[in-house]
Amino acid sequence: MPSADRAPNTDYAIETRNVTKTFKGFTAVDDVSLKVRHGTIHALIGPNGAGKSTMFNLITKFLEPTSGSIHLDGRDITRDKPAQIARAGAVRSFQISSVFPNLTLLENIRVALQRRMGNSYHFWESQARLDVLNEDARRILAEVGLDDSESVLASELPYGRKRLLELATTLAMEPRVMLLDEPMAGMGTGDVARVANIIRKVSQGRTVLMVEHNLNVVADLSDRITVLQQGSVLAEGTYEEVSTNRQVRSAYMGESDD
Amino acid sequence: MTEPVLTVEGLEAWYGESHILHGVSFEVPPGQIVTLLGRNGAGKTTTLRSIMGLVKKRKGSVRHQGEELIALPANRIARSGIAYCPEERGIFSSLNVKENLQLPPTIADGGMSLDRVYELFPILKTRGASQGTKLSGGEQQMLAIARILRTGARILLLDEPTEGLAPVIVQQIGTIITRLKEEGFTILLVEQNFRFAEKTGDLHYVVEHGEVVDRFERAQVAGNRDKITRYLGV
Amino acid sequence: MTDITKTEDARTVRARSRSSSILADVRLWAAIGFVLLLIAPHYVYPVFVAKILCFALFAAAFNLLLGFAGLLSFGHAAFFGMSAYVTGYCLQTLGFSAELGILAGTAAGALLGLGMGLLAIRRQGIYFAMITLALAQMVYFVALQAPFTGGEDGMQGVPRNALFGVIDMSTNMNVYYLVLGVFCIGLFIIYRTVHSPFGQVLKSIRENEPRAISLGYDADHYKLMAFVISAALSGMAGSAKVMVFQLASLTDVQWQMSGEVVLMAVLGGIGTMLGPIVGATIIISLQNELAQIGSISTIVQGAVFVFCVLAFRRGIVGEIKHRWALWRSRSS
Amino acid sequence: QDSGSGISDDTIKIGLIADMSGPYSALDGAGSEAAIRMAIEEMGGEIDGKKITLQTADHQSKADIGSNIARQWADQDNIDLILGGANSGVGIALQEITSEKGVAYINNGGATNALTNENCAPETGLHWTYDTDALANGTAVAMVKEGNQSWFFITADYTFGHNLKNTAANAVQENGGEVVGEVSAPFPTQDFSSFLLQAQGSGAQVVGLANAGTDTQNAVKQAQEFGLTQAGQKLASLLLFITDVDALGLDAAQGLTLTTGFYWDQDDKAREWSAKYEERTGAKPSMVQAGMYSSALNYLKAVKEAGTDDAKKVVAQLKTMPIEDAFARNGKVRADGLMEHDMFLAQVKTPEESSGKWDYYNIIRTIPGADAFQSIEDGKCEAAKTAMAEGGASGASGTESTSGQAQ
Amino acid sequence: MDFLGVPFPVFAGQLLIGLINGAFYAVLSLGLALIFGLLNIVNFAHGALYMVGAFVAFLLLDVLGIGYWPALVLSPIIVGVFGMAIERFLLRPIADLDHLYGLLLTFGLALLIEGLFRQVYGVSGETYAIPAALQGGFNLGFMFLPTYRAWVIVAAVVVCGATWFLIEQTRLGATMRAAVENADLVRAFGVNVPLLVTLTYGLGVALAAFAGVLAAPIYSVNPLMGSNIIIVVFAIVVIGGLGSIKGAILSGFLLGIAEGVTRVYYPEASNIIIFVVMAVVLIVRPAGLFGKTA
Ligand SMILES: Nc1ncnc2c1ncn2[C@@H]1O[C@H](COP(=O)(O)OP(=O)(O)OP(=O)(O)O)[C@@H](O)[C@H]1O
Ligand SMILES: Nc1ncnc2c1ncn2[C@@H]1O[C@H](COP(=O)(O)OP(=O)(O)OP(=O)(O)O)[C@@H](O)[C@H]1O
Ligand SMILES: [Mg+2]
Ligand SMILES: [Mg+2]
Repeated sequence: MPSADRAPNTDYAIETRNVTKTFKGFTAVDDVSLKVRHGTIHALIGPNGAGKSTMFNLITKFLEPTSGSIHLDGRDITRDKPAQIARAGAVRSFQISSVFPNLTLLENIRVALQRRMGNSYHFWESQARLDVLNEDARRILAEVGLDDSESVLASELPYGRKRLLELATTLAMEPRVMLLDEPMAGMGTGDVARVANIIRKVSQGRTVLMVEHNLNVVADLSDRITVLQQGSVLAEGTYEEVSTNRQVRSAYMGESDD
Repeated sequence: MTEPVLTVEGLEAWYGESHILHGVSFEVPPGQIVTLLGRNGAGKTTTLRSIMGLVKKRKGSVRHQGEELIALPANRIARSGIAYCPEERGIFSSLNVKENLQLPPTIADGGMSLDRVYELFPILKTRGASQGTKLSGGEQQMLAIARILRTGARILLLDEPTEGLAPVIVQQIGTIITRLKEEGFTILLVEQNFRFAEKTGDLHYVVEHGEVVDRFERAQVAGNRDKITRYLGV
Repeated sequence: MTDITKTEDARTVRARSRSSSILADVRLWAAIGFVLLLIAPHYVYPVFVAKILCFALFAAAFNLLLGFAGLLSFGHAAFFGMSAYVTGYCLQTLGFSAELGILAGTAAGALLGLGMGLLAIRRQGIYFAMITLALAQMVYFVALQAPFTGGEDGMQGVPRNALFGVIDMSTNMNVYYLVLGVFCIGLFIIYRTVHSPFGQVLKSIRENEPRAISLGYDADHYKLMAFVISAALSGMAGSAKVMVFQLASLTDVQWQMSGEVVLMAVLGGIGTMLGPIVGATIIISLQNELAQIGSISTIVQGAVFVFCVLAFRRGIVGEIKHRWALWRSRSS
Repeated sequence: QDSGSGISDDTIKIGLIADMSGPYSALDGAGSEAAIRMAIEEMGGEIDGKKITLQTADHQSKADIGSNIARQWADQDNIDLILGGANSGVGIALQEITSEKGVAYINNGGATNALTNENCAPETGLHWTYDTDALANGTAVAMVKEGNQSWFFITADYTFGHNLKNTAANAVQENGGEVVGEVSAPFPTQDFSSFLLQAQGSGAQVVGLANAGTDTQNAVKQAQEFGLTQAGQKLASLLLFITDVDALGLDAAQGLTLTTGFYWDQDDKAREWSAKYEERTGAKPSMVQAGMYSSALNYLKAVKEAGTDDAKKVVAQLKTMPIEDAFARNGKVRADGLMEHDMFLAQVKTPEESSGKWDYYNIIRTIPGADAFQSIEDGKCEAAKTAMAEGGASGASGTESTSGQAQ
Repeated sequence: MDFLGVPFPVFAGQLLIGLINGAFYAVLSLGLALIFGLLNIVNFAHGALYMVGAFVAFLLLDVLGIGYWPALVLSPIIVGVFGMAIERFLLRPIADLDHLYGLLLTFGLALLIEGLFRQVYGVSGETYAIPAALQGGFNLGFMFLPTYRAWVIVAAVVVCGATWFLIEQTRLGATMRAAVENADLVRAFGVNVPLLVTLTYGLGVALAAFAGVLAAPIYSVNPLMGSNIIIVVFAIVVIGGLGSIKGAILSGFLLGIAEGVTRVYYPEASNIIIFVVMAVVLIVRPAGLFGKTA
């Protein structure tokens, strides 16, 4: 992909303009304008049912907005298809761990790397052509600490490591924008810290938008936070700003401790 | 101590060829909230599923008020008075909220009426006609808990009811569980969130590599905080 | 739920990836097989072996789709049969030389595959199977009524035109070697496809489609392409069959034929290179034997189907591979 | 292959490729085998000390299976005569192979007239029992002559059906009748009510069914249900076997008009042989099974006469012999390979008329072979036409080698 | 009076005939949809079991002298029990595998059953008379309607309606639908799901047999009668939306009518029309007319 293509042409990596999504009369997302600056980690939080996952699906085009528009680097992607978004550099992870179970870790990463080679439709070439990717793939595995098990099948990994692998695959896409849906869900404390570290590390030079319930992680990682409630933006700002917001406290965090 | 309502002894379980539980043993006294703690993959969910008869290959002993359950099929186990709320919630997308609520058959007297359920979870009443899986994660969790309250089962197995929930909802769920206990339910709770478990549980078991490795009563928790963190941390 | 296409379990895969000599093995086996096939017609009735080769290619093409793209098509007879008609027409009416006739048939298979694929690829799993079945049935009715197919009588007495216009094809031997050539080319294309960058993406789509999409692959395009390749090669098999038997008939487009090819692949082993060939050999030999006894044929086929699904899902080759891998991983 | 005289391998090998399990199995199948064995036994099991053997196979109604068997028998077993092919596709395929391999072939039960027209192979391939021409012609001509002028055709929409219909429609028109309507029913069709309604609406005197097998059965049954015949219309089936009538039952089939090549009760000779056949098999012979007997018997006689089992010589010999036996009346093998013989116009009895199982037909009249079958001149067998032009009207002598392979 | 170039009476008659054929389609596709719904199996053996239904009616009469009316109840029961045995001993062991195996297994079963009947009864077909009470017909003015055909519509509508009510409007139906999604969990609520599955398969199969008995007096009772119709019914189920009960019933009737109309205007295409409709539906609404968009 030519690098000229990568030059941002607005301040925002992701921008939604007055996006609304209705499901059979039920408005899940209501006129949300979300702006995510280049190179920041942006968190989307809010009570259950606030519309976070829906927003996420809208941005990654797994859902079509009822109205409003969505922009990636200033380009209107409202009518694009999911695979196009991915090729444009915005890659998502799934709330439920999503790997290629019967491929080895190395192969998992290679699938992501392979697209760059532009020979994915070449059924007449030998797959040995893909061996040049091995080095890159190993480097990426090492980045998330999975380099010790490159020829293990993904299905044999424990849960936490599967999430790491998924993250690694996402990284292999060299995304400029990473969209992470509850990356810490279902992880033990140890894994949480580890993934948090990795996210911080890989966010250098990238834009990250994540949905997360673990407030410690959110506090620790994010530059900016948007709080959704009942489909609308309730508050936006840094962790300090948001966490002291009375409305947010009552709607989301609860009044008592924490 | 009173006679336990549920006794698990030497429970072993397999998924296909992989041996997951290597002899889990613990007891659940009546009217208490007992938690199973442990890291990811320790075998907590598998323990609950084995008790319910949902794991095909299993052995050992599970006794409910003296009745041996290990050889029974899941439906018979449920009929003996145990209800299970799975980790992934298991809301049916082909049924609306109300149908989801009414799905489990009554297995004993004394189940909650619909009105009582709605009182406990008002949101379910307002979304009664919408498709079950269209609810948000938290709403679904409430629906899943509410669903098993109607059956009349007195032992509830709850698998990570707080996973993926906003703090404010977690608090609500905590309140609900405590209330259920007060009404005389016996609850076996699987939790990752130790802070939550600590607040609600009366008795804690720690599961590691498919075995119960430790046991703490409510009073012992404060004194063993470091040890417990080590069990649950890295 | 286990996926039908993932009959190899983890251990098999691991053991295989461990043995790096596998490539050498493939070449060795291919060479041995090729030599055997070269001398076979001198010992076995050549038309019979040629028939097996045609169906083996057909089954292998079908298996490309089921075993490596995870799509069960129940309408592959449409490609096999339609191509047979097209080749027959080209040879008989247009006077094409043998290789052009086969090419025309292959192209027809590809084209029909594109048409059917565009419709069918929108759905997955069982839906896909049923849609391909129904679309193939449509093709059947067209073949039944279209004037050029000869309807119920079939297209008869198709001449075995010379290869490149010069090499005589009138003897069974020569035709056999032509079919052997076609078979080898077809099988090589399949092997190449499976072990290509394209094949790698296909595999990942089979494993986890949403994830593959999120990595930027238009899953449907890849599946469609696999479908077209499989259809083209099935067509090629049908064309070769016309050269051997000099006739194309409704049998070739009937849904029972679609079922037969599924049976061959399942019996031999889905997702293996060799399986469909073994399966085709067994089924064709069986039919040959049973031809003397008659109506038992469907009963036996039905029973084999039921038995395979119940007790022998890996198929013959799959089972051998599995045992071998187990044995190796145990002994290592 | 040595084409000298004498018996190859010192055996006369007959092969039967029959429909053992498919749609024609009742009228062909095991019964055909039994009929051929009767012919062999009649010859004493041998000819001049050379044994006669019979081997059988099931073509499963698939042309490629049939031709594969024929090929293998010709290439490996040195077969001398192949019988069978009750399925047009299989029949043509067998004729193609046998003429290429120089094996004698006699088709019984294949309806298509292509066997003695565009696909003819008169030096080796004969068509014995009946063909579409004889059936459709016979019925149509006879019925028009009886004053049934207006016709409506329900045609099975494939080559066979259209052939049948065209022949019948031509016959109707040539004899002063009129075709007031027709409909092409897809093949196969289970429900004919739509088409029957259209036939009913047309007001035609005769509804001609240009189809076969299960289609015919369903159409007849449903015509009864919709009261077609009660309302005065007549039903004519252009291809109907006695086994179809047996399956339908006389209740549904009564009054149907049809043409048949043989009826077990047609005369003493037929009755006598059929009784023997019934002893063996438990059923009366169909016209195909009787044809099998007849063709095998005459072939063997010709072998004996010619002193060789060389296909072309035997066929040439057959062409010089009158064919007259339990099956055939006034039969002769024509230059194009067709065995021309008398056909019979029959009407299905009412249940009251019938005395029991198999007593199904009233023979209304005999149709002389020359009227029933299409003439060589009108046909499309070029080889036969040239042979006739060269060798005179008496038929090809087999010495000329303008072979059927020229096609 | 003409209607679109065809005399109106003819047109009306054809519509009615179409509706009657649609009745068969509806009952058959309903059974398929039911089985698919709960077992996620495309029951390839459905056509064969339809045929067995007709044969059982024939045998009841031929061997035991039991007539049409008892057969209408007995045959579905007998075949239903046979179906339950199939489910219990053949389908259950593979229930946890990919559903394509179910398709393959039932395909093999279809071959097996059909082959056995061919072996024993040949393919020339058997006759079954229309019961005395339903012989004759009415003159509707535009056509002669045999009483038996009228009965077919009534019987089909009643059976379809009752089945629809059972599945969509009762607790039992809700439980079935839930079991489709997550059988384990429904079991864990105390429902005997395996029994439910067996019964459902039995019910679906019984519906096929019922259609078979309905068909026996008007079509030739023939081992091949099932394989001819089954693929058409598959297409109908796809059009209706796999697994949708309402879809199966309505599209059964609708396509019967569509076929009937085609027989007036372009009879040669009437065998293909349903597949053409299927192709169009797939382009416009991939999930089928009544299917949920995935
Ligand atoms: N269906 C399955 N097939 C094979 N292995 C499984 C399956 N489900 C769980 N496992 C394995 O069993 C082990 C125990 O899993 P289990 O779900 O009981 O853990 P857990 O303690 O509940 O963890 P978590 O906190 O993540 O829910 C894990 O190693 C897991 O990978
Ligand atoms: N496909 C759908 N059809 C109808 N309603 C839907 C659909 N998807 C989501 N909703 C509704 O939209 C609202 C927002 O759902 P969403 O999943 O976005 O919430 P969320 O913020 O991600 O919650 P959680 O944190 O619990 O996952 C919920 O009330 C949900 O019921
Ligand atoms: Mg969410
Ligand atoms: Mg768990």
